[in-house]
Amino acid sequence: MNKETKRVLIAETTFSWKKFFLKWEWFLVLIFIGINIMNSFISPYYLSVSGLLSATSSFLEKAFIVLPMVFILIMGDIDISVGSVVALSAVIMGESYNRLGLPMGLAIIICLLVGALCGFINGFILIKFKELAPMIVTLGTQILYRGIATMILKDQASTGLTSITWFSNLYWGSIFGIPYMLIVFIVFAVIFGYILHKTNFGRYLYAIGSNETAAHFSGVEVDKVRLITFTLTGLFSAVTAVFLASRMGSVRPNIAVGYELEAISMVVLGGISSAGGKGNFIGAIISIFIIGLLRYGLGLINIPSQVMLVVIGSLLILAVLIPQLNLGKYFRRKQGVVKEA
Amino acid sequence: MSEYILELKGVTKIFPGVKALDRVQFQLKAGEIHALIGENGAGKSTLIKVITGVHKPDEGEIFINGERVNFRGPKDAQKAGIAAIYQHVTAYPHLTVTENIFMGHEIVRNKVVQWKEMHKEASELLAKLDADFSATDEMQSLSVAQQQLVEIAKALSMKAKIIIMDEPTAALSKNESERLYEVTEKLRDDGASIIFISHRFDDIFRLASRATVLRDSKYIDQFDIEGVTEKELITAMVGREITEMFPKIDVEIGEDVLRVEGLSRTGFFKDVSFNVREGEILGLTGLVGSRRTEVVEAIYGITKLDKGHVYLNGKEIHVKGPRHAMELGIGLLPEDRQQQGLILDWGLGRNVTLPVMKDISKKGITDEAKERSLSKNLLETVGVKALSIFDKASSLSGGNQQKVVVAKQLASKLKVIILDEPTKGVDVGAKAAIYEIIGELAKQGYAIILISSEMPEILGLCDRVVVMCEGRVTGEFDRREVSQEKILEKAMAKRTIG
Amino acid sequence: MKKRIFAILLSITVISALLVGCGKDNNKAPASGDQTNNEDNKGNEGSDNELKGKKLAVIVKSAGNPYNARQSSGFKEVVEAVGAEVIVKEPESATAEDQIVMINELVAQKVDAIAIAGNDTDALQPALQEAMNKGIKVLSFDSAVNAQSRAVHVNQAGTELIGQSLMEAILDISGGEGQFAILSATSQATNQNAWIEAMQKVMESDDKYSKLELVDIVYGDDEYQKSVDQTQALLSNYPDLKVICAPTTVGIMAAAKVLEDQGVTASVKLTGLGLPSEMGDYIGDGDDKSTPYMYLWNPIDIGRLTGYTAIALVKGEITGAEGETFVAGDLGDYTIVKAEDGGTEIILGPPFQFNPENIDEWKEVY
Amino acid sequence: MDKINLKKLINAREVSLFIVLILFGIFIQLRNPAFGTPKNINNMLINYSTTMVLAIGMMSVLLIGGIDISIGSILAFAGMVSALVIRDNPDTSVFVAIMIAVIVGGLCGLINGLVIAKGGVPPIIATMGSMNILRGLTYLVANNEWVAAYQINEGFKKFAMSKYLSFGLINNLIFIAFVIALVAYCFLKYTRLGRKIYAVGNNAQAAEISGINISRIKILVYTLMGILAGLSGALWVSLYASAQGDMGMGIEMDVIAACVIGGVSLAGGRGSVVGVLLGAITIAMLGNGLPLIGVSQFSLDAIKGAIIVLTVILNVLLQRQKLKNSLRRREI
Repeated sequence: MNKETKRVLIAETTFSWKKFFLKWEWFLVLIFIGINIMNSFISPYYLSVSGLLSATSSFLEKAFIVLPMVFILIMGDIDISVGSVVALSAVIMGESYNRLGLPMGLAIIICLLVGALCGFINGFILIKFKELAPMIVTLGTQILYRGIATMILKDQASTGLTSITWFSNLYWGSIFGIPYMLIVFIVFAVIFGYILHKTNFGRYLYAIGSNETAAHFSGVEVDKVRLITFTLTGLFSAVTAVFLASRMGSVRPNIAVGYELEAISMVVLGGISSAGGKGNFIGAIISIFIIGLLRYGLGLINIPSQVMLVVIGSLLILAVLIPQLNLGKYFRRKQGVVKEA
Repeated sequence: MSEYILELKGVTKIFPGVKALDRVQFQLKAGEIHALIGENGAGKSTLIKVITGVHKPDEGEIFINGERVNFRGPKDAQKAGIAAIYQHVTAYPHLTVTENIFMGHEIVRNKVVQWKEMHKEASELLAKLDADFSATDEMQSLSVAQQQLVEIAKALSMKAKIIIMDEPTAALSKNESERLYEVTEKLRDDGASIIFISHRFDDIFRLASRATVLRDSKYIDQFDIEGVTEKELITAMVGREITEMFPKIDVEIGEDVLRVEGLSRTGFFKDVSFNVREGEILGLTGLVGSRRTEVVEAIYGITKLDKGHVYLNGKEIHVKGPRHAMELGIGLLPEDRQQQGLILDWGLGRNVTLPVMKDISKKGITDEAKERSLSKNLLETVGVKALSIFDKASSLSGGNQQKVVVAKQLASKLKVIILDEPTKGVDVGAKAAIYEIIGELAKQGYAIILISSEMPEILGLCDRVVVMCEGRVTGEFDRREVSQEKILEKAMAKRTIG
Repeated sequence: MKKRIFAILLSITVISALLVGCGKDNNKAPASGDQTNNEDNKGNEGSDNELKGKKLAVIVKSAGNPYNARQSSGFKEVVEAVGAEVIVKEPESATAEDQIVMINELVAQKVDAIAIAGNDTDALQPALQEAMNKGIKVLSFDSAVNAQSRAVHVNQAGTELIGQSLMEAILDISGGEGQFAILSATSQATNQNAWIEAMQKVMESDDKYSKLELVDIVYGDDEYQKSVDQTQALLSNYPDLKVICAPTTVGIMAAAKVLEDQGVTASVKLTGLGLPSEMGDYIGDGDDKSTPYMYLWNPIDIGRLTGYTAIALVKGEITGAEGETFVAGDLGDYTIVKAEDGGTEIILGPPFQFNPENIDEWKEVY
Repeated sequence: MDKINLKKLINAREVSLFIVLILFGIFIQLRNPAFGTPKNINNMLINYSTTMVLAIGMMSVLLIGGIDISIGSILAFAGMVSALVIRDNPDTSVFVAIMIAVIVGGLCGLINGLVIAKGGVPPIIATMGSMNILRGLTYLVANNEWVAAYQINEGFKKFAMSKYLSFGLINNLIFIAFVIALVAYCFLKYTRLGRKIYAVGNNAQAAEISGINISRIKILVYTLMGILAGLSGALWVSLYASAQGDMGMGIEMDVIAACVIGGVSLAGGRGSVVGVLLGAITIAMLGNGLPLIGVSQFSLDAIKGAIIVLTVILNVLLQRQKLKNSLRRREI
């Protein structure tokens, strides 16, 4: 309005190779390549398409939890109940089929609904009782959900799911050698990545994670976003439950113990700050493969699982520690939403 | 032995992008009460933090009793006998009053904290201050004024040689202030030297013997209070005549846009009614703790109203939340722009478009080209000094940040804009620009509610002024009849009684 | 700057933790190798190298459990003696998920046989069938996987035999009448449930058990603390209890400790299945000892028999069908019999009784 | 003054929790008289003494707004190291054995603290990492073996069953748990360092301004947690007269639950030793009491989870009511 102070702002994104290559994700890509090279040296069996595909399948089912967990952490929250949600929804699916005699298709729908409901309850408690930290609410429901699963099945397992060929094929089946599950995962990963980086919803997630108060004042419906995200997390825990059940052909209450920590590890390694607001979706996807293939490679040379624990634990700490070294000059965790000028 | 118990020479402090102190000097004589004055953002708070060892100066020297000191942290400053009463930051909400008073300097005998003695001394201190609460109360259950008293008691309990009081009377009633004056004088008589920061000339003339004025992060002048006039001080603070800053544009005032009746929220405010019309700037003022912010936050849907009606264009509305408020046409520039107004880590552009994501997207998918052009437009309209719309909000100065927050409001289609302390911590140049924007908005027909504690702003900009005190409306004045004295009288109306 | 140095130091610490982890393993591997070599040399008369180049894998229930470690060492001893390579896999925790991942890894390594102590009867079926489709011989031991997922199961002792022995022990210790209770492992453990079922069948089958009353079955989840809680609850709930039977190594240990600590060993006695090394302290005849005697089999022998069976399968001497016979080294001749779950199994032999006379000798062994 | 204090006492969370516990106890007692016997109470307290010790450490971690989920692994690692030393040197004295565990635990905690305070790694991530590392190391250092009862010397085994620390009054483990509770109470209340922990948790910014070295406090707190976890490891080995690689797995959840039930805020700054003790006793009563009244083993976790969720929600409602009351008071 004042002609003298009127300035012109740059609004065009300029592409800079330097900045492009200085992202945390490239660091992850380097690790990823490094691990593949290492693996193919240490084990002659590593570079086999069928072996790699089946290994990929075996860690991908957990990866379905990683997708919404990225949202949760970007929002600055945490959900440690996902493993129990997997168990509960799987148990209810198995029992719907075995005890209630429902068709498997219906049982799967029930399973997904139960998962979504579990997540919804988490979210609902959080938005109704804002004083509570997500950690404590999901700690409570973690014990509760698995407890309910145990009440339902007691010392039994719900078996016989292998007899349904199409259900078994969800995990084991493939088309042109590519497992169905991998295809499903890629589809969902693309959708989740698109939502996070290209839609309003994704922008809201970053806003809440960066500054919840400011987001609220700016008209972001924080409660709604939180509720949706937690419900999504429950839903995708149930998706994991379906694939897990398909893989094992039977379910029992003690499956998927500790999945929450694995999922969170993958997200954090992917450069997504557990303080919220920062990180990139592709980072989490790369880190799923880093952890999965690292485990597979070390498994092929039969490293004892005790050592594996040490390796994975160290990796987790280093992933967060390294950026603190001010190597930042070289590998910067990209600000999730602030486009580089 | 130096004449000064505390002396600062050529102190400079630079924060990323901002020079907070620019070769500032300061001298405190032993046994004096020295007023440190200047507008918000003049550098007073930074100066205090340098003195108390929280910030390390980038340049310059500090002397205590003529000896050069180098504080490595707040502990060093405390050891040197310096204590500070900050405005808000130092309360421990879940702890009791006694615990708050003695945090960090507990009474310890044989390494054992002496609770009985501490309770006793705390109670005595509170009695001295005429406090109406007990030493065992939990801090978060106290009102702002009561918490301030605790902070004062805390400084008193430290028995420091140099005591810094950062606007200690801002939230106190006349009686409480008078009580504080007496205590402060007693402290001085006991041998302490006091740096007293205040906006109230009452305080300065009643207490101080000398005053140092800061402006725009620079040292301006030092006065002996005896013989100086209020006007001289103001000129030193502002650097020019006040009137020239408020080019009040005459605007045709139209129909009622927003009208509130009998708004109440238990424990915060009661029976608040006012209205604002098209093209009108309504001033909402009062002392700290008068609950102005709480009222507008309730109107905006941040908190829930217990009672009352809100009418927009004559129709009653029930605001469900900020999004709903904005859809209806009510916008709020929050008081704390860094915590509530902006996402500092984000670029300017994204900050501006956050409230209107729905308008720049199709089926929830963001149209980034549209986003960029919209934000560029708005940011240029308010004249933000930055290079590109991708600059981080944290890299801007206070004034420019505020302009970004204003631009955010302009993005939505609003009828009413509420500005809560828009010039807090903003340098003088940017202030003028913001005033200009406010005037322009009124001209465009927005109904504007301006919350401000700065009298000149209220007097210079507003068509009408509503004064609040302790959660109630105590007065309403037209532009023609309003004066600083009238406002102050109403702002302290209940307190003088109570 | 300071912060950065610290961060670097920390990284070094973490990396060294990583290296220590790997280093430990390197130290360990030759150590256990030595052990088996020594044993090799002892019984190495007819060492043939006809399985040279073959790879036989064993997956135990979980890491960090000496019982499991004994089994794998027995397996290793036998299989290495014939020149084949042995891969030992120990899951982090006793879950089917971890075992499935390991099966995948073994399939990728093109092993010739997988011997597995299943953490779940049914859940491993798809993974194991996949392995069998690739031509890998699959057998289970210790804890069976279902009949469709294996060629044969190596059973430590016949389920009925265990049930019989335990019931006899209870009858003997209680003096023929009174209350007894069972403290089991996880409520989902397949062996334990099978044994308990067998015990109940035995009880019904003979009148001499009619004066015994099974008052409760509780589960300690193979966790020490839970087992202790459950034992104490038993003592409080059933003041007339005479015998506790714990067919699980963790449970019996916890129960023994509780009985002796509570000073009730004169009236409540314990028996069941336990490791002699863990139970060495508690076995004795006096009123101050909780356990007059208990049973177990030799886990090293299970491992060895599993090894011989795996070798026979790989060599093609057996297919796992009922009625086939083979020689299991110095363990003697074995015949494959029909198992209760419809599959086939090889039974190691009757459970071994550990009593005050022999316990001191055995507690040093396993 | 006194009148106000009495009112406060009744309002206090600890008192309401105490009342609920008593009612719960009476309920169990009516269903099964065996519950209230001194012997059963004694057993219960002995078995959960480690949970109490850990909960007190966890409280100080939660007070500064942190969290430590590696305690189960520290417990196992320290306990295992100490048990291995005993196995290899049968004449190790009880004191030395405990000190070894305490030192090992303290070192683990110190590393946690350094990674968190100096490395800037969020507590949940850092301790998740060390949880894995230490569990792996526990298996490795023990070479997959357990340390069996006969390999542990009499003195150490008797320690958990004797009463000599309190000269025959109460069991050693209970005694240690209560002494630690008392020491923690005094430390937090009567020392400057203890006060600083509250300061950091309440308002880190203010604490910094008043000259408290925040990262030093963080390191201290995590080290203390490590020390207590190490001590618990030794107590565990003594109590169960054996050491397994998987001991203490998952105990962190019980411990955090005890703290939360006891009124500790995960956001930091609020919590008391008395509350945490009551929280730990709640967990103990659930573990010990529910089997006594015939609640199926399979329902235990569901009940426990429901109780945690309900308690935290109830706590929020109480807080809100309190705030409302004080606002109403302000109105007049």
